[in-house]
Amino acid sequence: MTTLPEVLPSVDMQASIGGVPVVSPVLTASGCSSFGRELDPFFDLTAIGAVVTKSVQLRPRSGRATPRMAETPSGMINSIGLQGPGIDGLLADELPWLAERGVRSFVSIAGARTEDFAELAARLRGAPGVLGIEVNISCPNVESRGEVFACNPDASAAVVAAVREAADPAHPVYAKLTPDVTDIVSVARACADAGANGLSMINTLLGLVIDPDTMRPVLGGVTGGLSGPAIRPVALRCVWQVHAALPNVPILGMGGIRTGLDALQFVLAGAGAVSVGTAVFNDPSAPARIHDELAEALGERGFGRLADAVGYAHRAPDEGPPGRHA
Amino acid sequence: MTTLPEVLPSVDMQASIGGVPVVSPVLTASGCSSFGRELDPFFDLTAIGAVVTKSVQLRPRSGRATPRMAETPSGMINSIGLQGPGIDGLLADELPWLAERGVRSFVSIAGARTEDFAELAARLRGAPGVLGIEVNISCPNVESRGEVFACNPDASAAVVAAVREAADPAHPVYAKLTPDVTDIVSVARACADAGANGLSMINTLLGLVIDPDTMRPVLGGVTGGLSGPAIRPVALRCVWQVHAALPNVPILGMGGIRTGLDALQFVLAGAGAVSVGTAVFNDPSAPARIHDELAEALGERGFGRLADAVGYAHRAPDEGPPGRHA
Amino acid sequence: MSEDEEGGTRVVQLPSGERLLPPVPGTARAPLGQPAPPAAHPPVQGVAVVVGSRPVSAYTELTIEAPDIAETAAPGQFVAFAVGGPTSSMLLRRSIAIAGVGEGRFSVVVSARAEGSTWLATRRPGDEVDVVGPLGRPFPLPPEGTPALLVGGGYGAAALVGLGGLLRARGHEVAAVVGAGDQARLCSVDDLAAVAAPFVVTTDDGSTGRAGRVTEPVAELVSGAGVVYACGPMPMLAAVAGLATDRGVPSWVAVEESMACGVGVCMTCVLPVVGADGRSRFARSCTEGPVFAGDRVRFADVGTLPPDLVGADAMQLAHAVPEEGETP
Amino acid sequence: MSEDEEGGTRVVQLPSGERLLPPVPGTARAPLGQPAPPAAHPPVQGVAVVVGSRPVSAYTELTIEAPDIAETAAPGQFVAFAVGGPTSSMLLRRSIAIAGVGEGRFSVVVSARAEGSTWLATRRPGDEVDVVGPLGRPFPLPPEGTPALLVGGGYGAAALVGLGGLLRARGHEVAAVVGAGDQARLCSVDDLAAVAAPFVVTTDDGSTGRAGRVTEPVAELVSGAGVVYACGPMPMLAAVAGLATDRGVPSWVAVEESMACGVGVCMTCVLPVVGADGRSRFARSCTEGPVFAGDRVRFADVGTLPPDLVGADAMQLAHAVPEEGETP
Ligand SMILES: Cc1cc2nc3c(=O)[nH]c(=O)nc-3n(C[C@H](O)[C@H](O)[C@H](O)COP(=O)(O)OP(=O)(O)OC[C@H]3O[C@@H](n4cnc5c(N)ncnc54)[C@H](O)[C@@H]3O)c2cc1C
Ligand SMILES: Cc1cc2nc3c(=O)[nH]c(=O)nc-3n(C[C@H](O)[C@H](O)[C@H](O)COP(=O)(O)OP(=O)(O)OC[C@H]3O[C@@H](n4cnc5c(N)ncnc54)[C@H](O)[C@@H]3O)c2cc1C
Ligand SMILES: Cc1cc2nc3c(=O)[nH]c(=O)nc-3n(C[C@H](O)[C@H](O)[C@H](O)COP(=O)(O)O)c2cc1C
Ligand SMILES: Cc1cc2nc3c(=O)[nH]c(=O)nc-3n(C[C@H](O)[C@H](O)[C@H](O)COP(=O)(O)O)c2cc1C
Ligand code: FES
Ligand code: FES
Repeated sequence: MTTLPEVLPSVDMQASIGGVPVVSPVLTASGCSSFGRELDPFFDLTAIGAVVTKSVQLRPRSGRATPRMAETPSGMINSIGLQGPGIDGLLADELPWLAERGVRSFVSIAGARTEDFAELAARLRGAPGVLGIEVNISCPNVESRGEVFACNPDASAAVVAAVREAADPAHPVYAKLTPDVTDIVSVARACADAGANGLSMINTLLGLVIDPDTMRPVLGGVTGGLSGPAIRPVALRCVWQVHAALPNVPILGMGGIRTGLDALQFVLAGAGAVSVGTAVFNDPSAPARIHDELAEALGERGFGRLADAVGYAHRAPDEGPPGRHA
Repeated sequence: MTTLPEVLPSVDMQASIGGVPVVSPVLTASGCSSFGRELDPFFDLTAIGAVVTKSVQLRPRSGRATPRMAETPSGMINSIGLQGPGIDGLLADELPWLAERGVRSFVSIAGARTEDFAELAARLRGAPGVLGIEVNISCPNVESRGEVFACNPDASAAVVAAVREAADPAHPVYAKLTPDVTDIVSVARACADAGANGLSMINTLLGLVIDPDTMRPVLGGVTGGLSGPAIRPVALRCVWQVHAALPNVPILGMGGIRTGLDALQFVLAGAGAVSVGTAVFNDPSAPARIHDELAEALGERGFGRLADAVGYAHRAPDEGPPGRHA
Repeated sequence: MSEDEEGGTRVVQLPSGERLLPPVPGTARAPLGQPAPPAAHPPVQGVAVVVGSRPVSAYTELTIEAPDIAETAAPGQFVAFAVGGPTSSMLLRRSIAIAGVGEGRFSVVVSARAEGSTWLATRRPGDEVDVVGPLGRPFPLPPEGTPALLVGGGYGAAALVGLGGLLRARGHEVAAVVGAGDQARLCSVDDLAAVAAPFVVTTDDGSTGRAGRVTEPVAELVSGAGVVYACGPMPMLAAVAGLATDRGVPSWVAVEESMACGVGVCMTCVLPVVGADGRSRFARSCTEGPVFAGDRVRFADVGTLPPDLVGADAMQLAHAVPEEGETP
Repeated sequence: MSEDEEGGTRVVQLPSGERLLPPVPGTARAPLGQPAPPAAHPPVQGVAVVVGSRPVSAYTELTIEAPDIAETAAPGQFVAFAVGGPTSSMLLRRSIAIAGVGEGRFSVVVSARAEGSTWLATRRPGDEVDVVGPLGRPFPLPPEGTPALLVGGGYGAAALVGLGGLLRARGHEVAAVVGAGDQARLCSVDDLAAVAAPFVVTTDDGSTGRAGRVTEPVAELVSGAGVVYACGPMPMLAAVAGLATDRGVPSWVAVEESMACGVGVCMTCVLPVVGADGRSRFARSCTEGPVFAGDRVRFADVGTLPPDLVGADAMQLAHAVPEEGETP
């Protein structure tokens, strides 16, 4: 286990996920830390904000045929196909393991119909250790010829409303948005209006890689999701735009975060907390390291509390350099 | 000047831009080679398909205040603001220089109103050495509250129709699309239906970088365009989708091409020619090098002609490995 | 079997007539081998110093000072290296089998393939590398007195050296077959010759040893073995496991699947494996492998989605509806 | 003036009361200096071998074998290095001034700042680097007999060594002022002391030489000079050019703007410069500079869009309409 360097005592790193306090603004990202167990040897899972679990559906899923990934410049594309145990397996095996150890889980759910999402949210009522629900609406909607929910404000809003209605009222509900839209603000607004307590941004960008040997797409699924530092500027732009338009809606920022300074950019752009995804593949202790680096970066810049830095990059040009914000 | 290694004699590299034959499928990308002159010391400009000139508008433009760029993982973001001499300067100074040397120019035009584009196209009638026109519709449309033309199929179609109408009939007109849309195929189809002879894909992705020192966006223009190898999987996905939907519409593929194998991926996905942009900043002789590497890669894979490889990755699963396609 | 010692061929073609799974109806079959148990020690992550580098035929052997890994690793496990240095455009780790341990160090044999493994193979003594390990499940050891047959292909033979030594130290009879495409791609020949008898070398092109694949000598030796261990390219593993299963001999194979994380969190490294309950699932080769019972891996189905997999039924939906960006 | 010798400050604050441009109404002003003419030789691109590396105070001096560059470079020009090796995530070249040439080699003085320059500063003899050069316009030489004042700040002093030697060889009187934040960030002191008299060293913190900025000794020496050459951080260039212009002495400054390509094709490196026709434009510091007549650079407007720039009027539109993604 990595021993954590002492955090500057002056920076208060408490963050909030839709109103629920967490000890750290750094979380894992869905699909990039499985259900948390495998990272236990690398850092203290209770010291991060939460483990965001792999998106779960109603039934167990085998996932897609291999190959499921290709490395790309400063990133990767993947097409896993949401392999997972289904909600029963999650409730029986995964959530209890996390809860016993005092690890908070932010449970990502996925479905092919609005009702699937609602049923999943209802099943999570009373589950131990659940901090809240992240709604992965970047899935194809069978009722709309496979259009991805998150590409359509109305479909997104319908899912969010159904989940908010079905979920435990104590569970904040975050909608996870795709950047592959003409106007992410309109989708964000629709989700917020439908009752989302926050927004997770961003999911992967749709990409494709062709194998120069087989001369066909590398992935069994043809296209896949692009993630990693390559997409960070796009993710930051999305966070910036949505925070500018909806300054009161909490944002869980993600997309290519690899260091504390990367996380700082998301916080300054308006994210109250961040998820670390692909960077975990490079460095399995990344979430803990990034927590420490972010705390140090905030302290060096004169912030006494993380909360004071959220959205700070949006200040008017005449607002001077930062003082101490304690 | 880099001396070019001998190209495999067996591969016929002739390509076509909207029906006009060119000696190479490799072109520069608009805004990444200015008006060509500066690259003259590094390679033979007549040996590539064309110099795609920096987007020109009706009037000279100063461009934006600095900083205008930031490096990002395997890419960069820029916000130049289309600095340029205006159409008069282009016609007076730049095109004659290229024409005198026998360098073909593919002239990129930009505007804020549909009429601007039409006027620019008309002005290019009879200009020396012009191969065709690339219409940069990734610009804000003043008549639509600044919405980018390329984000809207109707606005895109209107510009393309006006340009096709005003332009020299011998000049193929390519519409340059942005990837920042929910459905690129619908924009591509609208442009093709409006008379575009081909499609250039992709322009940059909208991105943002925050300076950890000033704690504000790095760029004077706040957001900027993300380019370079980081975006290659997104560009390939766009080319793949549009070629699948509109197999008869020629595509000029671009976005992160740095090597011949990168260019090969675009060709296999459906691009009949490619533009090399940001890679030129890293390697000013990249277009010539990539031409040679692509020729070699095609030869190694048994292709006798470039044309046979265009879209080859779309072949049905039961079509076996490639033989010699001469 | 493929010509390609460095792997990459996904759909396994066994010599005609041979079928691994499901069993031919009516054929008597031994119960499947048990799933390999997990390692005793959790992995650690850290920076380590390269203390040795030498060419070994077509490969590079690196020796790395990392007591925490060296002292807990067991044969069959691997490590995962970050590649390209701090400003690398390559984000994913490269998995490499542990070839030997001792005195706080471990060694690996690296085949320079594409950019990441080439970077790794060019590290020099004094350079630092970021490494996670030991990863994966080790080769389970056989009951006392069981004679073992070791089969290595290409650099895969290196991963068997530690196992061979351990088996001999515990008094087992050890036979070994080591093969490669040609002489230059043979590996660990001297090390394995020192612990194994009979010891057979094959090369596809006959440049040294017996000409041909490892399968021929394996077919001859397998009946004398109580357990078979194999490491090498997937087609070789498929063939060796098939021969062992057909003769009723249990086998352990260390598979090589493309991995993004190496630690079990990404689900990229899966292959279809028959579980303890007899049902097949996509199992992660990094944490549920890389060592699997040879008769549990559905080699012929690698790279496909077999319809009988647990959860395959739930994928039908996704397949019926074209996802964004897929061709219809 | 900024404390930061390594640059970064964009809005130049001159000592109060001083204004560079436009001229104070009613003040008699000499005609502006001519734009620097282009170099005689085009740049070349290629891989070159590092043949020397040594620490020079806080910096690293690299010597590189590249006859085609060394034999055509003139003082004031620079080179652009690709950084991070073949699998680097850093795509853009790093521009570095040529500090000296001779025997088919050239030298540069590198300040390790962020990742790219740090990579460069850690190259060792035998390493290969991909370099383009010589780039940019050299310092124009003054008419015979003109006494010259050289002013260098931080590593910027290195770029003046070749010029100093050339001027002396041509019989010019040469004076020099070299300054830095502290002793460790002084550069090329011995080399410049060998060609210049008077020769003054300043440090902001007084750790060696005169305490304070270069501006004080420059103010004293400028009247004795017929031409001033300056290289260093932008605020220093602004102040030195201002002093020279105020005394009617022509000056040449080698500016440092953030560059993506270094060869003139990207338009990232611009700053507002008064052209030969008296109208201001955003000029590329890589190909129209880095050497500009000191009174042509509108230092106070760097980082802004002055409304009188050619083509600034056409930008109003873009400003009135918020572009996608910008805050309203
Ligand atoms: C358990 C295990 C043990 C291995 N042991 C060795 C060994 O001892 N010596 C050796 O030379 N090689 C070994 N390999 C293979 C080695 O991991 C790959 O050859 C290497 O990752 C390829 O890297 P690259 O940069 O050359 O290729 P690239 O194709 O550029 O790699 C891109 C990505 O794909 C992954 N990848 C590609 N091929 C493989 C593969 N065959 N296995 C796993 N990941 C892959 C890489 O890790 C990386 O994330 C082993 C693989 C596994 C799974
Ligand atoms: C004409 C000229 C001559 C120079 N001479 C020297 C010299 O002799 N010694 C020296 O140490 N430095 C010199 N510099 C500055 C040097 O180019 C930068 O310090 C260096 O590029 C920073 O790289 P980085 O990776 O540390 O920074 P990063 O901030 O990571 O660089 C990111 C990108 O911005 C560009 N960039 C950032 N700062 C600068 C800058 N100040 N100038 C140009 N591009 C920049 C880089 O080239 C790169 O493309 C010179 C710059 C110019 C323009
Ligand atoms: C292998 C892999 C699997 C993923 N699986 C999921 C998933 O199940 N649900 C989800 O909402 N996002 C999933 N994502 C997206 C990530 O959670 C994250 O939004 C995205 O990768 C961007 O962040 P990053 O660049 O830090 O990885 C996955 C990403 C990767 C790389
Ligand atoms: C500095 C810079 C300036 C650009 N200017 C233009 C432009 O004027 N017109 C245009 O259509 N595209 C412009 N582009 C976009 C490129 O032509 C290209 O579409 C994009 O960068 C993707 O290709 P690349 O990754 O090879 O650079 C510019 C890109 C860069 C990096
Ligand atoms: S490599 Fe990530 S789960 Fe196996
Ligand atoms: S650095 Fe590209 S134009 Fe000057």
